[in-house]
Amino acid sequence: MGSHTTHSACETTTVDLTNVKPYGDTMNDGMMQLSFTLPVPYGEEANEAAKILARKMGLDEPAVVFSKDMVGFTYFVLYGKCQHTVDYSTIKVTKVEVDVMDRLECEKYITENIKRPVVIVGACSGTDAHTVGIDAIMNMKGFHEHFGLERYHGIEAVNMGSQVPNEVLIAKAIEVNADAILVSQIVTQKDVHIANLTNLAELMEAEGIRDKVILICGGPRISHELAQELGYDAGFGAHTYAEDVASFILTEIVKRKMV
Amino acid sequence: MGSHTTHSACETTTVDLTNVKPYGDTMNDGMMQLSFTLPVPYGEEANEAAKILARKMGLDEPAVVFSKDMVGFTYFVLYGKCQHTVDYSTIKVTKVEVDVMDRLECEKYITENIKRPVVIVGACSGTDAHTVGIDAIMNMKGFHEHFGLERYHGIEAVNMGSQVPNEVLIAKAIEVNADAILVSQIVTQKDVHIANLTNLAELMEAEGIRDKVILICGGPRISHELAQELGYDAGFGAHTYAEDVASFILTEIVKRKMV
Amino acid sequence: MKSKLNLDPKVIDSARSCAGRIAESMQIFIDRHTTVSTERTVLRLLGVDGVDDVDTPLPNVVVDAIKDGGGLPRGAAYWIGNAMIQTGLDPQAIAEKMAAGELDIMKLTMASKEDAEAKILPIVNKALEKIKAQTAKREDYLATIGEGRKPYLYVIVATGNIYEDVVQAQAAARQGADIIAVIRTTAQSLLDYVPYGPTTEGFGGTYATQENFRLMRKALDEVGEEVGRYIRLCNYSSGLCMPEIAAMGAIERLDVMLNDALYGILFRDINMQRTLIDQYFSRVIIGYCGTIFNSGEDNYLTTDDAYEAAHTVLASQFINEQFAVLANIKEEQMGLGHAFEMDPDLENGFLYELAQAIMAREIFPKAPLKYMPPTKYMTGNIFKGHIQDALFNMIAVWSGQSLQLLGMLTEAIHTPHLQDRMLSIENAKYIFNNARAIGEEVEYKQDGIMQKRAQFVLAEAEKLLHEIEAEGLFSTIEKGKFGGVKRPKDGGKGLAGVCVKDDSYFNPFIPFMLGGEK
Amino acid sequence: MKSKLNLDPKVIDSARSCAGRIAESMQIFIDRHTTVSTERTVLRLLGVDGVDDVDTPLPNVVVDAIKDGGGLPRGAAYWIGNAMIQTGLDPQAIAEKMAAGELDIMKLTMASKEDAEAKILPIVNKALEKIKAQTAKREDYLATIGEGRKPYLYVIVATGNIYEDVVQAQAAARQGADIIAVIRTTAQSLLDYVPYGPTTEGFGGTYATQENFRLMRKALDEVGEEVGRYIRLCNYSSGLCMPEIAAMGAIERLDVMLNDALYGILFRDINMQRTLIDQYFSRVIIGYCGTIFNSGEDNYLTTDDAYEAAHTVLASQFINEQFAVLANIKEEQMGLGHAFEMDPDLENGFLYELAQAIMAREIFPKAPLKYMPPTKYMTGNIFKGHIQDALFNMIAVWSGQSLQLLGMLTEAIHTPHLQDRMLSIENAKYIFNNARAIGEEVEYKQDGIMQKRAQFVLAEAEKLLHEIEAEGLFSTIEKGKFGGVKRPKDGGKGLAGVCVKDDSYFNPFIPFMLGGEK
Ligand code: B12
Ligand code: B12
Ligand SMILES: Cc1ncc(COP(=O)(O)O)c(C=O)c1O
Ligand SMILES: Cc1ncc(COP(=O)(O)O)c(C=O)c1O
Repeated sequence: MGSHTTHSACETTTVDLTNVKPYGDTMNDGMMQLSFTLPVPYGEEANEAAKILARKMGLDEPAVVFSKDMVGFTYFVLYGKCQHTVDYSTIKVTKVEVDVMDRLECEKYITENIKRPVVIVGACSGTDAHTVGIDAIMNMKGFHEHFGLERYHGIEAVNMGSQVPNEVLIAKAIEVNADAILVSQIVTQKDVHIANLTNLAELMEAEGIRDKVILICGGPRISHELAQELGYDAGFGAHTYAEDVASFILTEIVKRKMV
Repeated sequence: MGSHTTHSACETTTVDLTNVKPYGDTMNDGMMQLSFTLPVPYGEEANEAAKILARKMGLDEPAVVFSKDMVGFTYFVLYGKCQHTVDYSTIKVTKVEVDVMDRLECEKYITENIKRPVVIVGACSGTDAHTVGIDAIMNMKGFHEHFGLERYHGIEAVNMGSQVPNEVLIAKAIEVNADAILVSQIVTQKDVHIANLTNLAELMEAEGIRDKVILICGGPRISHELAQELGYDAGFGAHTYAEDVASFILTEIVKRKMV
Repeated sequence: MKSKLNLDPKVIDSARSCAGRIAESMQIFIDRHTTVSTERTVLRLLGVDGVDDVDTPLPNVVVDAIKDGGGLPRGAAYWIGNAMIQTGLDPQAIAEKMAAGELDIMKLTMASKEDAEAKILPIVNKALEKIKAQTAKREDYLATIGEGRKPYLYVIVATGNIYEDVVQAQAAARQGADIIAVIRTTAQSLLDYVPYGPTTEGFGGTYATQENFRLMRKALDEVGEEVGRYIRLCNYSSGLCMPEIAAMGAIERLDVMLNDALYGILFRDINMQRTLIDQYFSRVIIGYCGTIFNSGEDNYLTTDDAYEAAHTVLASQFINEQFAVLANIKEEQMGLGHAFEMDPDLENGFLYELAQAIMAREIFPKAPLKYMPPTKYMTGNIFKGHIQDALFNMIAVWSGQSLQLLGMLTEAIHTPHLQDRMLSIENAKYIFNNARAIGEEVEYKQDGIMQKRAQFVLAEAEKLLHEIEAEGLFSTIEKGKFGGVKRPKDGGKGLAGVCVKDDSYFNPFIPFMLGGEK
Repeated sequence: MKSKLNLDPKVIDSARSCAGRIAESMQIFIDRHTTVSTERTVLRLLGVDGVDDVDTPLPNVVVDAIKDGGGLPRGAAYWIGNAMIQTGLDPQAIAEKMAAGELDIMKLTMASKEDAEAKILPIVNKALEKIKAQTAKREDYLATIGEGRKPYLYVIVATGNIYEDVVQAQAAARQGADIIAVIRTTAQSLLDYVPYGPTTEGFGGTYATQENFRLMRKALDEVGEEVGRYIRLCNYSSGLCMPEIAAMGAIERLDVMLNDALYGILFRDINMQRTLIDQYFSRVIIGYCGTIFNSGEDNYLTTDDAYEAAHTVLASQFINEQFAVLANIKEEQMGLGHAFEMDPDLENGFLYELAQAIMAREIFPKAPLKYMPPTKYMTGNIFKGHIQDALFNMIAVWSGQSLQLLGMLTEAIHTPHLQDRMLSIENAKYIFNNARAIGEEVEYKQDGIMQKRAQFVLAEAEKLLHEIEAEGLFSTIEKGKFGGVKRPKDGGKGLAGVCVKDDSYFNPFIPFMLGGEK
């Protein structure tokens, strides 16, 4: 700056939603943080390898801000400026399309539109023993002050618990004439959940009950998109409450004329 | 597995240094952690945008494991499997090529090969006020139990401190007939250090003393490569000690016949 | 030493003796029964190993045959002893012949119980020598290369591939880990046999096999010598093969074993009779070979609330202690479990947790308490997670925990990556060192939040124990008092493997291992 | 209240009165001098603002002319008062005419000091009214929308562009920040003028200009109403324009000001005479308008060792307190600085730091202490950094700090990104809430590590203060006792702007602002 020059007042740039880049402290600076390990010995060459990798990923000015010797491996924290952009304006996400009703609204909806008890069978199937999620949806107590399905007048909720073989789950659904099956999958290592969910859907086809039951899966790594790919009617992820599931089931029942 | 089948004993894959990928818990799984902010509103679409971006960067199976509403912005933690590879075996890094001598060896080297006092002028130049780094190199006390240049018999170390204008630094170097100039640059925001280091090198050219002085820069974001690009004889980054710099200067003096 | 939390020793004593009576009454039931797994364990200790041509482990082949032949109430030891007398073969050869369909030990002439017992005695002694040699080797290591400072840094490996696990375990040891636990593959606990050989394909964990134990033990001994610190190995003596794995662990020198019938009942839906009987023999082995066992109370807090259900953890610790006493386990081997699972949004949650951790330390002064990290409230926010783990580490060093299962910032995402483990070790080391003496330095306000919290939890635990004593342990579990999970006495997996002993039943190892008659 | 650290009140009193004498003797020097910046401040308060056609601020134009005309010893107020009498113009019009080269106020007929003083009195009053209105507005906000709970969450924005800063500041407030500090661009402290207008191009910070203050104040009032919490604004009354910025801050309702002559001397190589004189007027303004000042002792620990040099921080706090007392600043406005800069590898470093933080709290019970985060030992390892910040937050809530400058996990890398700030706020909120009452709950072992540490630091500080009293403050600084940095009395930047007042010098604001004669 000259002796006493001040600066021109140009406002901040506004976001262009067709070309979105990461934001560090200035629009479109592209700033990103990465951390990872490479199976190479610690040293300058390792840092260089990390930077080359970052450049291949489209990061400008990659900076290894930390690296640590892990004996034969090197760990890196790296910052760089992402040059890719995303057109946010055209993104469409497949979501469960339903107007969520609260518990009382659900109950009213059953009385007015279904007029019979709705039966829902749920389990954590396969080898999965994580019941907290399915309990949160099904049991009286619910989760975060949202009561579970058991509490809903007009809903009969049968929670079979953990590690339920798919065959047993289906048998129970047939036995109680279930409107919907809820299956929870928490463990996703080596895609066990995919194998198990696919198996369940296939067994239901084989039993000839796939069309008669609303089939729903859930868990922290489940998305509606994935569920649909696997042939499920809906999938619910983290932060789901009983009313989300109930609303979907009840409106489906009416839509499909299962009343 | 069949009723009692156990598994075949195939050992872990070993690393292929021509095709290195990040390592999470299995060779070549490509696993990487990213965090960044996009200037888009929080929601499913934002998560999708983050995943699209990750795919463009070459990450397979991107998973948004956390996202947070920052009002108009969304923050993400994302994991994905990097598909790029690096040929580690061919990486060459430009490093300061010198056999580092410890203080006593340096002193001996001066007595034996230079036979006169070596004069080194240093400063944190431009607007930079971070003296801890240059003090660590130059002052008596040094750093992490490595004495600074002031302590070396045979070296005259002149530390001019912080915020020294380049002109003043050069004038001092001329005045004391310096063998080497050490300039420290810590602040790198908006590349101020590049501008300042370039300016110093140009001023030295203009003064006609560039060839007569070993010109060295240093700081946590300085690499030897960058230094060379800017016309410096060497650049030193984090974890530098006085002996690294001294060894380089002394061998250069002999190499260039400045004795 | 005076209680810093002003805990009433009378309440502690009352709780402890009540737990003692609960355990004793259960022991009466246990002593009357045996299980397929218990008998397979006897076989394993007698040296029976390997698989048949459809990969069924030989201990299963033999015990299944005994069971099918109606001989289980008499115990495998009798049948093997008898077969040795009648065939002149050793136990392994007998098992192999049985697997090949060349021998039916149920059809042989039957010697007396005393003769059978005498016949196998030398083999029993050999087995005990082998185990003692391993225990001596551990002690030798500890005396020569030494060990890490407490709280021990305890991390898991869980790649599913034992060879990959070895790489990660050694890396972790180099980074500072003191204990490596090889997590088991999903659902191994429900298998009523122990797989054989080295394995490379588990889900979320690696099969517990004797060969895997051996491979890992060797790798840890190597790296332990390299880093100058004995590295402990941990696995799970838990599930339907509880005592078998204890035996394998004794033979391969495992140092720490997760071992808790209640865990299997509540979280794996294993039948309570089966697993309580199995637990007894497993603990006798554990006690004998100097392994530390870890109980699973921490798990209650994943299904129940850490603030509300704190007293159930303490009550269970008392019971686990008394079960261990009956199995002749020293207090120094009692890795009673608890966990840092308070809701991070709870105001003063840190103080409640701290009070509880110090309380556990004061009540079980010599026990190598196992402290589990935050898991339930961990999210994909790895940065927040890393500081939840930091507070956990702070409480650990403060309250003098012994086995610190390190929290991973990626707990809610995946089993640990190499770098996750490194960061968690760094976290613990930093905080342990930086706040080393804090526990000695501070005192707690008379009748403050912390003192009151600890006193309250203790009082509630004592109350619960008296309820259990009145009600019986089986029925308490049926009512869902632990972890909020209800399990029926005759439900769950593995009940078919339980049977009542007959009069001439004998287990040749238990008396020796207890160091006297039993 | 009894000292939990068993600090001796006699030692505290002795240190405090010694610091009082040091400050008083310096005040004698200060009262005899004025500076160009002090005089420009008078002009600014009289309403002179704007720039000439080469962007020189009008206060500089006027003061330069007075200085060139040899009139500085009499003070700008006289010359403006006189010019008003002689020209009938108001101060701004006078300045504009001077800038246009149409008026030379040094060449006018000279009225008496009394007449000049009387002439400007109405303008002085108007200025004071304006400031009082802002102070009232702050109080009104606090009474209506309220404020965050202490420790206040204090974060910085530093994009270089005021408009971008506004975006980030509002985002931070929504995430929970209570105080926003706009970091200044590199080296603004060395400018002997204050830039004008809104600015968009700073390095590592944004220019402090009155327009930037106004823009940010407005943005924070808006977001404060949105989130229902008054959001405080902080900037730097520091460097060569110390009092000018204090005046700008008073006019634009800044709530917190970094203000410490010693910082400028040691870390910006500003001449010590110049900045001590400037500091006085700046503190008078700060005291008057209800702003909290932050002193810069924390910085010593970036160049000196936190363990070794802890007593220099305390000694400097005592001196800063006494300088503030002389400027009529209430204890409630004394944001004395200290910092969490212990080497993270130091065994029991957490205990030493905790002891020191509690010590500061006990010695300055009502002061809104400013606690600075780890910076020196932060590295590119953001995960480790985040837990260093967590321990810092733990000590803050424990010791009852007031202004918590949040540590950023990226401290060693860049000025904060949006997400860094969010994570650091999350960190602080989690720990403050989770350990809220810890300070009340715990007590410290008699003669333990902590008590001894605090007593030692206090004793050393008292000793140092007595040395300074004997030696004089100037010469102490020359010897490098603070931050290990030596500065000569006649060296550094800005000495040319200092002059001795003549007998008819007057500063019309100081007496009013002190609320009495001075
Ligand atoms: C608690 C817990 C356990 C408890 C489970 C107790 C129980 N009865 O549930 C115990 C201790 C027994 C346990 C054991 C194991 N666990 Co576990 N466990 C967890 C933990 C800490 C919390 C899970 C939880 O309760 N979340 C809270 C609930 C409310 O959230 P949620 O499940 O996401 O449910 C919500 C939604 O997803 C949705 N939802 C869920 N299901 C469904 C179904 C339907 C139909 C719908 C509509 C919605 C829905 O709604 C719920 C409410 O909003 C996680 C780590 C973590 N922090 O996430 C690891 C974790 C899930 N466990 C893990 C593993 C590997 C295991 C083991 C296999 C380890 C081992 N080898 O020993 C064992 C064995 C268990 C097995 N075979 O399944 C891994 C899984 C890794 C992966 N992605 O594959 C995790 C992530 C930990 C880790 N980092 O390693 N675990
Ligand atoms: C201490 C410190 C200060 C002190 C400096 C005191 C002093 N007299 O040095 C004070 C408080 C005054 C300060 C002020 C500011 N600071 Co400052 N400060 C730091 C801090 C915390 C530590 C730096 C340090 O001392 N490191 C220790 C030394 C030993 O390491 P080093 O410098 O890397 O030196 C080693 C090597 O790099 C090498 N080396 C260095 N120089 C040379 C030279 C040669 C020739 C050779 C051979 C080797 C060499 O050898 C050294 C020994 O191994 C860093 C954050 C951090 N943790 O890194 C921020 C940091 C450097 N500061 C920063 C900023 C922005 C500022 C300010 C501009 C903020 C502001 N707007 O007010 C001001 C103004 C200062 C200015 N204009 O320069 C930023 C820089 C961001 C960037 N990358 O541009 C940082 C990273 C903090 C941040 N995240 O914002 N700061
Ligand atoms: C006592 C006990 N056994 C076993 C396990 C592991 O479970 P599994 O091997 O059944 O998956 C745990 C888990 O924490 C445990 O606490
Ligand atoms: C008192 C004081 N003034 C000013 C600053 C900022 O420095 P500058 O504006 O000189 O860059 C600091 C930094 O911490 C400080 O403590």
